[in-house]
Amino acid sequence: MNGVDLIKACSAIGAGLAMIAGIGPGIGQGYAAGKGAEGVGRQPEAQGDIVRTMLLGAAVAETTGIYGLIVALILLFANPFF
Amino acid sequence: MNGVDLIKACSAIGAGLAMIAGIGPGIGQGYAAGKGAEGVGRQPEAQGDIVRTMLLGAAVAETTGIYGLIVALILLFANPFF
Amino acid sequence: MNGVDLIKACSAIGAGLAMIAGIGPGIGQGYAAGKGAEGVGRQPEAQGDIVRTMLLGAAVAETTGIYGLIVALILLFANPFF
Amino acid sequence: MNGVDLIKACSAIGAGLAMIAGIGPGIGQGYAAGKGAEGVGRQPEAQGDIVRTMLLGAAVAETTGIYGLIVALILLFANPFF
Amino acid sequence: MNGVDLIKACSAIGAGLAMIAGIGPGIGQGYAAGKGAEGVGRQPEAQGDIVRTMLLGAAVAETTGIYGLIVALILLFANPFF
Amino acid sequence: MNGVDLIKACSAIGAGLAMIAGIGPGIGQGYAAGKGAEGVGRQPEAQGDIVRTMLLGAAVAETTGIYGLIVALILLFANPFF
Amino acid sequence: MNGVDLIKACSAIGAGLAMIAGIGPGIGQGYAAGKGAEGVGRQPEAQGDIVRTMLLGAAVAETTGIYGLIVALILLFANPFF
Amino acid sequence: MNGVDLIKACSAIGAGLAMIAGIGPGIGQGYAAGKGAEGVGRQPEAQGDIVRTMLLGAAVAETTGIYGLIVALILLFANPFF
Amino acid sequence: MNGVDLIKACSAIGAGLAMIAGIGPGIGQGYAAGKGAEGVGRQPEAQGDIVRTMLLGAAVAETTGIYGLIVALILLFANPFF
Amino acid sequence: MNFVEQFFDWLLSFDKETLIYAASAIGAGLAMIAGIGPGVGQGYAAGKGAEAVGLNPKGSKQSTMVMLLGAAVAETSGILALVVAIILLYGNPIVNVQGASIILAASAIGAGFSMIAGIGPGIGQGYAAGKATEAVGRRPKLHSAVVRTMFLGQAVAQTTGIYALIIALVLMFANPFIR
Ligand code: NA
Ligand code: NA
Ligand code: NA
Ligand code: NA
Ligand code: NA
Ligand code: NA
Ligand code: NA
Ligand code: NA
Ligand code: NA
Ligand code: NA
Repeated sequence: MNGVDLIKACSAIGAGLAMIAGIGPGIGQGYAAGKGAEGVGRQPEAQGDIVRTMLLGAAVAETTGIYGLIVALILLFANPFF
Repeated sequence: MNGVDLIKACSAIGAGLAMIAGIGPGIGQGYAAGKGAEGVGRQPEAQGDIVRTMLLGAAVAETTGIYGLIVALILLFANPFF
Repeated sequence: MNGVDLIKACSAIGAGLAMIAGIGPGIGQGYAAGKGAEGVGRQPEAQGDIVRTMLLGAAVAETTGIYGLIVALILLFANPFF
Repeated sequence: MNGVDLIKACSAIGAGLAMIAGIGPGIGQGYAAGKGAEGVGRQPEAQGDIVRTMLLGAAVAETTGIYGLIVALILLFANPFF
Repeated sequence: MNGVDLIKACSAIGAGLAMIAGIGPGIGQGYAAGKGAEGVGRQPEAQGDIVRTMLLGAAVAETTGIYGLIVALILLFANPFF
Repeated sequence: MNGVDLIKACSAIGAGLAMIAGIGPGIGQGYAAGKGAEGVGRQPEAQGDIVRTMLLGAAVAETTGIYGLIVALILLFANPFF
Repeated sequence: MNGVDLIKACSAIGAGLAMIAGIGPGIGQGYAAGKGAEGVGRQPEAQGDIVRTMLLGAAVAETTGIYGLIVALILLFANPFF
Repeated sequence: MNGVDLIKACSAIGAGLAMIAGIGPGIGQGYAAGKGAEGVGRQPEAQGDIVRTMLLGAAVAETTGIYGLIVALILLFANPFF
Repeated sequence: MNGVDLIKACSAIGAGLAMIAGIGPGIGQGYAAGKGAEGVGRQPEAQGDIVRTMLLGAAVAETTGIYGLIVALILLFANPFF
Repeated sequence: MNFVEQFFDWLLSFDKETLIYAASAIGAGLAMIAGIGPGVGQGYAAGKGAEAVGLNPKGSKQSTMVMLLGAAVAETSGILALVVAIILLYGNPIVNVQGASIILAASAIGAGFSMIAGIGPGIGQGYAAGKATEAVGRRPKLHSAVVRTMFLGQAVAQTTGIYALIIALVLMFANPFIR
């Protein structure tokens, strides 16, 4: 076993850890989905506005999940350590 | 034991960690399901809109769970480290 | 101890970690169950629609728990590492 | 150290980790229980429907806890690694 | 294996850990998205103000996720330890 | 490998752990954002007061995230251990 | 490697762990911020009292985050172990 | 490395872990702060009673955070293990 | 290094882990504090009953935090393992 | 150099009892984390109880009783965790088992991890207790129907905590890895 192998092994764990960030957007966007569905049921005439706001807010909430994915992909495919 | 074995061992752990992201969509989509059921009970005439918004929002909330799955599958079946 | 043994040992841990994803659907679907029960109490005449929406939403919320199970089963029974 | 011993040791830890999934159904079903009790307090005449919906939803919420249990039992009693 | 390799290996894990901070903004911004969608449905005439406040608040909530990303990027690309 | 290398390696992990504090402000400030957006929709005439209170409260909620960042930066750039 | 180096390495990890306490005040104070913003929107005439109570309560909620910071700073700069 | 050094190293980690308890009082007291601020806005004439109850309840909620701090301080400054 | 040193080292970690239980009472009692403050603001004439019930319930909620403390103190001062 | 093998060699340099006791100390600490659940849940019940007696002082006796009853159920997983920790500390069954020390030590840690599941039932049952307290506070006459529904739901919410206990007991008393 050499040093690069250890780096690769720990990078696999690091990539897995980074994905855990995905818990956040999953919960948050699900909340937005629920509130959106509730709103559309109450004010069907405002459906367009509600869904647009929900999706805009969900896009903002996605970012940290994407950051986690990017760090994982860097560790996997563009690892600066070897 | 050689280095590739250590990488494989840690990749198995990394794959398991990545799946933990699935907590998020599970909670979020369940919230949306609850709000959808509530909405359909209150405004049965808006059932189509409510369910459609719920599913749209749930699809958005699924993404980070899928990211986690993809990283796990890369670690298992397309591991760039060996 | 040889390398394959280490891989198998860490795969057992990885399988256990992957199951933790099940926290999410458990919470989310339980929320949906609660909202469904509340809705049925309030609008008994809409029971069919409420329960159907609840189950549809719960099915969507189950997916990441299934992903975790699949990754665990792959690690246990179709391990690509040895 | 003998390799099978290491596999067994890590399988014991993996089994313990898999059970952590049980957090989810515990929270979720408890939420459903609370909403059920609330509903019965508000609409005693709908008690049958409320309790039935609560139990149906709780059964759905149990699944990922069962998955965790199954993976733990496999690791303990039907371990494919040795 | 030499010392720098160990530092690199642990930096990969540290980068993964830092990303976990992303859970927070994901949940928080998703909450804001849901409240924004609800508000827009109720007061469509105030849509501009609601969305602007939602985005301002979401920007504030993003910061700790960015801190985590910065620390991860420092560990990956500007590591002061070697 | 010498001792300073181990300290550096563990400092990288410690820095990553410290960032996890960021979950808190992310959730809390997102909640404030949601409540702010809701409030602005309901009382547009009080927008100034609402946004000011939201930002004041969010500033207070940021502190522990900053503490985590400071400890991480000390570990990275002003490490007292070597 | 000597013993003091191991103590220093683990102190770095301990300092990082202690900061995780910051999740709590972040969430709690953010909740207070949201409630404060809501209250100010509803009763602008009570703004002084609302904000004062919010800040008093937030100060109380900060303490455990400070405890974590103090323990981390002790581990870093006044380590009793060496 | 001798045995006392290992004890000291693990005590540093134990002290860090004990501080994590602080998440709880932080969230709980923040909730109390929010409810207190809300209450004061609604019933300014009851401000004294509200704030007193909030602080009494927050004092009770602080205890487990203090327990964690005490255990950490024992590990650091009055370690019974060496 | 002898065996008792390893037991002592792991006992320090175990004591730290046990304190994490304190998250629960901290959150729960803070919720009770918030509800108590709210109640006292609404029904000042029932202040005695409200505060008494809040404290009674909070005492019950403290128990598991005490259990954690007891286990930690046993590990530290009355360790049955050596 | 292979530090993985070095680490295991170092572990195996300790005698069996030492390794098991060291792991049991960690396992006992892990098990206690379950206490988060009852703490959150019972606190919720406490808050709902305070609210209920404020809204309906005449029904305060009944709502307080329901709060305590529901909170007692929510305590279960905290007690189970404490029992597992006490067994590991004072009646450690693992140390008397013939077998490889590494397996037995890991089983103590696994048992501790397993008990963490108790967070769920603790929170959930406490929520149910709070909602039942609220309902009884509003309509004390419906006391028995509400409490029955609460108990039924709490029983359902307990199952994953029981599963976890079973796995912990298997690891401690009927370890299948030792022949
Ligand atoms: Na974001
Ligand atoms: Na998403
Ligand atoms: Na899903
Ligand atoms: Na399920
Ligand atoms: Na922020
Ligand atoms: Na703060
Ligand atoms: Na505090
Ligand atoms: Na307390
Ligand atoms: Na308790
Ligand atoms: Na269950």
